[in-house]
Amino acid sequence: MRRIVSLLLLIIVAFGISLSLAKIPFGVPKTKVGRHYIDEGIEETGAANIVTSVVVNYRGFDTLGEITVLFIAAIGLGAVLTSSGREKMRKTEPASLVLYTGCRLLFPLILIFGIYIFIHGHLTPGGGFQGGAIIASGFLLIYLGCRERRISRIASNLTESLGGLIFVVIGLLGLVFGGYFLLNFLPKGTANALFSAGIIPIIYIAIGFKVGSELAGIIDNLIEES
Amino acid sequence: MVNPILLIALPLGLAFAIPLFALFGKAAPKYIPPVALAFNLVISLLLLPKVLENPVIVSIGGWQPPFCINLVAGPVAILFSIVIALVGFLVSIYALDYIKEGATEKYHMLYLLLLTGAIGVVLTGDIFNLFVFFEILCISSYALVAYMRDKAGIESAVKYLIQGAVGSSLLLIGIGLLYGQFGTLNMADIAQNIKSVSPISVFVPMVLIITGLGVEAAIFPLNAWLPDAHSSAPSSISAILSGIVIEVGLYAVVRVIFTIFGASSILLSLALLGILTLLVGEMCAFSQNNIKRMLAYSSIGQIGLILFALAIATSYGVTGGLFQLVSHTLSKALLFLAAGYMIYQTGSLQISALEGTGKKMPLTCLAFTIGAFSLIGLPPFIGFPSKFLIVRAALATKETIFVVLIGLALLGTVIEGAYFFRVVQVLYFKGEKPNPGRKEAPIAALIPMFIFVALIVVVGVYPKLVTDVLNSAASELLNRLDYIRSVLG
Amino acid sequence: MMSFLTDYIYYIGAFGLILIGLYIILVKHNLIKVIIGLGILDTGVNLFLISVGYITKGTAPIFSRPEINSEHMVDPVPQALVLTAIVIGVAVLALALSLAIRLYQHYGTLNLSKIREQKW
Amino acid sequence: MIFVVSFLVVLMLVGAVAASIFRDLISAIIAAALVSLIASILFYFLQAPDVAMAEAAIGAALTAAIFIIAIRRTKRYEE
Amino acid sequence: MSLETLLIIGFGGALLTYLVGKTSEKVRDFFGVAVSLFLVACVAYLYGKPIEKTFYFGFFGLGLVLRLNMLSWFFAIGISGLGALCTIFSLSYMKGRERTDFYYLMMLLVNAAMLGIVLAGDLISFYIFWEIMSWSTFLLISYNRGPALAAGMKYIIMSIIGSLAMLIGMLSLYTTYGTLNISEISAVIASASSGYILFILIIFSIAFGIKNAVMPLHTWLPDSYAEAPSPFTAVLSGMLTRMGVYGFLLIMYVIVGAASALNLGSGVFKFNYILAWLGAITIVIPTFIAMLQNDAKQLLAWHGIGQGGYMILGIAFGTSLGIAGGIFHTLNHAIYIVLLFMSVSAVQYRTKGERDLNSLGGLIKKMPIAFVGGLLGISGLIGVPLTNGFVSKWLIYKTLIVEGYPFLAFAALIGTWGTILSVYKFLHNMFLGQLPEKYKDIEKSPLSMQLPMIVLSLAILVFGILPGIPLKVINTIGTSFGFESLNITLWGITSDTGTLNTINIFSAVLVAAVLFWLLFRLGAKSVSVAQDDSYAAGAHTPADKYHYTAEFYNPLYRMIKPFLRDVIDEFYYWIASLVRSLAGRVRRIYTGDVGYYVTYIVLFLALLIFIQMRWKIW
Repeated sequence: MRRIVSLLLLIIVAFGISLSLAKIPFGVPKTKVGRHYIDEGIEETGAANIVTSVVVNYRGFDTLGEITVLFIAAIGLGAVLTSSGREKMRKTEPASLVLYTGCRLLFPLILIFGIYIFIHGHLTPGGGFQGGAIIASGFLLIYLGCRERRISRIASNLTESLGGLIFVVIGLLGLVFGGYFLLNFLPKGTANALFSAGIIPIIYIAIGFKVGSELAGIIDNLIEES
Repeated sequence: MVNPILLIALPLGLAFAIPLFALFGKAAPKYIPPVALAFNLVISLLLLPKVLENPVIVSIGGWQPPFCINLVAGPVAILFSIVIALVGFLVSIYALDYIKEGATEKYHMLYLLLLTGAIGVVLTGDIFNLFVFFEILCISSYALVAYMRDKAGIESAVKYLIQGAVGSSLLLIGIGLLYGQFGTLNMADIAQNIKSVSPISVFVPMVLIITGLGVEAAIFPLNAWLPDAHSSAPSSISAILSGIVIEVGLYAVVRVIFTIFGASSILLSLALLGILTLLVGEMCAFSQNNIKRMLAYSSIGQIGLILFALAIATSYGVTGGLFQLVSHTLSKALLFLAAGYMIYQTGSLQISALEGTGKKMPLTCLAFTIGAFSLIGLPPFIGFPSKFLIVRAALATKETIFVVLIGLALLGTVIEGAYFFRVVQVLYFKGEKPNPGRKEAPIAALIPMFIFVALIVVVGVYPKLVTDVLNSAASELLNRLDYIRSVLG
Repeated sequence: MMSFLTDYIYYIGAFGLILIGLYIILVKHNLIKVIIGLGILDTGVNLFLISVGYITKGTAPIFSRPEINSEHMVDPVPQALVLTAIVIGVAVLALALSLAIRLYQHYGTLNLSKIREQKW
Repeated sequence: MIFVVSFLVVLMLVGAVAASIFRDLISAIIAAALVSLIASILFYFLQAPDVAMAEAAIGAALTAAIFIIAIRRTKRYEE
Repeated sequence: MSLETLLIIGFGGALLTYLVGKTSEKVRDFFGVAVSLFLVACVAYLYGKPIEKTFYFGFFGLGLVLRLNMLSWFFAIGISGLGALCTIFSLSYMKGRERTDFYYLMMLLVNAAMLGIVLAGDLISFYIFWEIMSWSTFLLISYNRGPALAAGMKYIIMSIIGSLAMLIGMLSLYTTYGTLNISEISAVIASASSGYILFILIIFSIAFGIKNAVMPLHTWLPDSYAEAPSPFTAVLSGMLTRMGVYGFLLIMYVIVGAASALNLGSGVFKFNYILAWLGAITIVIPTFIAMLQNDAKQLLAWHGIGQGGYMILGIAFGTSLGIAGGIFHTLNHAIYIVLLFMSVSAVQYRTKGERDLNSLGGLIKKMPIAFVGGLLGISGLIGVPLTNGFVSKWLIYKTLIVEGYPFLAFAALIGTWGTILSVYKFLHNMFLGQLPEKYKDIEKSPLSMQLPMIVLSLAILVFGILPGIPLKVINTIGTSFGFESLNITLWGITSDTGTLNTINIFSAVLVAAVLFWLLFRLGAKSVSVAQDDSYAAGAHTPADKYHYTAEFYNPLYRMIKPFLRDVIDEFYYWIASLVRSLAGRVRRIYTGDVGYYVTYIVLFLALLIFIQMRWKIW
């Protein structure tokens, strides 16, 4: 019964959406702001990766909100899972030697790879989120391999809040210097150079650390708590 | 020159900084939200006179709209941010003493971020940015509903999260469809070109967006999360959920319908929806024994009334709707705060358990009674002028359908009166003479309650204090062309 | 046929995912299943957004070499939006899973049709 | 090319359906991870390398991981 | 001495009394009485000074107007006077009860609000004071715990319905004429279509009819009267209920105006004619229901409804005699019903709250003042010559006969018979007959109770013998409505259709009294038998088994009881239960299963899309 009703409803919804989709042909350029970003992006922001310039500068405010969302999720998860008997470590049988050494070897490489990803966010594909996610997956590996290791809560909390603070403070500095929040007030430099694009790499590095520590903290909470 | 961006940036920065403050002392974090919100209140009040002349447009990153995200600090936005900052400030003072167990620093962070999200929603002029701030609002409220980690809280949070996530996905689909058709995300820019496209292909994204936002706004079929979440969250959070979150959701719905789509022809169905919501809410509240659930259902009823008033879409109607919104925010927040300590003292959520509370905690009960009277719409409290404006607007349309609908709405008011007066009787007169053991709420809770009471009475006696702000807000909501012009120049 | 595929295959994929996700949320009782449905729904929405921004024979909006011509670059805005949406999605998922763990501790089941203490 | 894409899309939808019908939640999650993996390949075809990376790293890897952790805390089989 | 200071004294005095009560009870009692007496003095001082004053601050730009004319002065003096007497009466009655500060606060608040109602010069402030009166009355009715709660709920629900009806009428006037100032509206409303005027009259009549307990809307009254604390019941019955009469006068003769109010509709379906019939029904049925009551306060309450019918009957007939009768009867009724409630509550006070007529009796020796009060009160209620009730009833009968409505006159007459029967039972079962054993050593009511009763008894006699004093005021009110003036003498009314002269009656009664006195002197002494030297079949019957005031009028009950069920009340209860069950069903929507909730969301979406497909709403 319930299946039939829901199928019926979904069909109606799909039909309506398809009517609206008819106005959105696939593959033809329809955007107007995107065009502007593509044409002016290099000059205006100095970032070779237009997506990065959009994410961090043109729509940097969204990104601020987005890291806030991730922050909220991390806190909320902590608040939900923090049990009264805090810091109780479950007995875990150690992993096999192969896994152990593999993780020990891989972890630094993964860390470096992640950092590379978000440092070059404004030049190549990738950036803070991808790099942060990669770092977090490195921590995940650690949890799988060396089960007694834990990241220190204080350190991860400080990284999170510092990353967020750097973002907000840079934005406010833009407000101070140029009268606009998140204004790109640093010299743009030449495109495709590592030290270019003004505040973009700084923000992306902050985001990278923040996202990495948040995702790692989430995994840590989920593994350790309850 | 104070910049509206500070309304968002500073609370956000302070919220990020709370773990740092926590290093200095365990008690430090709980003083951050009052500070931040008091600051917001001051900034909003400073902005108010300038905004009343013409809205302040803030473009972020130094590019011109529509090529950047821009904030539109119009009368509506500033009105809302004043209300949010005020209520948030008072409730955070209440929470200083009310929130004891659990990870309190996490509570204060989430609380501040929730209010920041609310302010962002009302300030932003970019529809995807609206989505982002909406997510901030929703996710922090999911977490806060589950804060107590008890059975009811977790269950309600799960249900709330599922419905909210579905709603925001629908909202995102709608935004995608809009972007595909107009190639821009700026509300004013979309509103400019909205008439250039055939109705049905714009109607579908509109419906998707209304549904997505309507889940937060607690419009009738979408509001099943509300009673659970409101009744099982900590009372300070119930006050915020019922006083701010659903109002902000309703603001988003109205903004989308009025400004972006200029959909004047669906207003009648919107009014019907509002009355339906009202009647369902009051009916459900009428047959409740759990006091917080009763208050939650009555919030549904009030939201229905506000929606109806806004859907009248005359300047009277929108003014009345906004006034009702403000009065509901104040009264319902007061009611939840008062109920919080009654429950805390009696240790039960049942109304019947409140017998003789009037002797035990007279001040709290006085506050509760005044809130209830104001919500029913009795003079000389703030509920009366708002109800007055709404009835006047409905009668002024001179259309039979609206007169009939307002009759139904007043019927709902009678039901509302029935259950609120029942609670008042239980508080003061039910049962045998109780033992006169005074267990009054702590001072940190009484101060905000009585500030609310003072506001309710003063504005109720002299509504001119707020009417001109409300009038300009209503005119901003009503003529979208001015909005478009002021944003795009 | 060919043209139909080239025109609509991505939309079909995207809305197929969206509808399947909604269907899972609608009919499944198990909370974990419902959360999986949410994830699939998110993926579908993201795919839809990206495919809105696509341009036929387009190139990625990255000036890996300055002399690259920007005529056929795909729209960068949806990609930015989707980056945001992905992160938001994973945040919601993580929170939902933590709630699921607590819920299981309280009720000993994840069957949503059995977890009905908050009602009426 | 287009046939590769169509094949991938079909595979993705099949994965989604499989995720809905598997009783064993672990395999359902594997199916869901497959879905987002294919989605990230499609992102790559759609000239969105950033998104492809993000989807692969976050959507496929991390999400599946936290799902599996959560299932270890709760029940493996859907009743 | 301006009007806003009067109101400020009223409201501020109430609050101050509450605050003072926190420190010492003695001071509070003194202060409360002082405030109420001071209000009487102020109102009396304002006699014959017409004032109209608009406040500087408005309510949404509607100026709040206070105005004083003869009508409002007449009601204001009644309100303040009776309020003061009832406050004095409360002093000893309320001693030692719980939450007395609250009681006095609400008592004075109700008085101040009623003053505000009659002084209001525009409908918005009228409405505001009306609502304040309603909720403070609700709080006072619920004051006695237990059954009082149900009574309070009944009262407040009907009162909310009434005031919402008034709100709609008021705002439709506002949207039509752009003002709520009574004098401005009355200036322009004559041009409106008769249909609109009828709508206005009906929708306001709902509000005022509920307040004045006109027959189909009366059901809140008996319980509230019976359950409220007795001194407040006096206020409730004396003045608060009669705000309805004031409202009827206001809407019919001040706002709409006699000219257009009196010929709406045609033939038997004229508005005021129907209103008169409602009044007649309201006279007859409640009076006979009153006869069945064994609870003293319930009995008086039903009479309160019935007497209200007389007033409506008088007002509905737009002749100068009728108007005068109606208004005068309002005053008289206020006086004697307050007196009656006072004597009942005096008895209640001494007998520890005994209200059951079957277990009282023979208190005449113990509480003479209360007995005199009761006697004068019921003679006023019946309309015995030389009491005030007689004059007003005479005016009303005369109106009916002159206008040629014998049926209505007959109804009124039946009402009087029922009144005689029931109030005789009332007086006899309380004061005459034999004293139950347990009340042997009961002492008489304290001074603070005797004083108001004495004042009111005197008032009854004075207004009965010299009706010209109030009638002069009432006559000016009637002329202000635009009716021709009556020619009032101090002793009564002289008119071509018949003359009322209390002097003749007075002398006749005096002669009769002397003759009866002589007769009794010459006649044989009556022997008084102690209750307990009575024998049944040689066995001594204990006192409690032998109390013949019980089961008064038993055969009559069996005859008319089936006809006198309060059908309307049962109907209202049926509606209430219907709403309750409906609510119980509606909340089943929220089944705790979240799957349903998501289904609702998608359903909403699909429904909107479908509607658009089908009907193209946009």
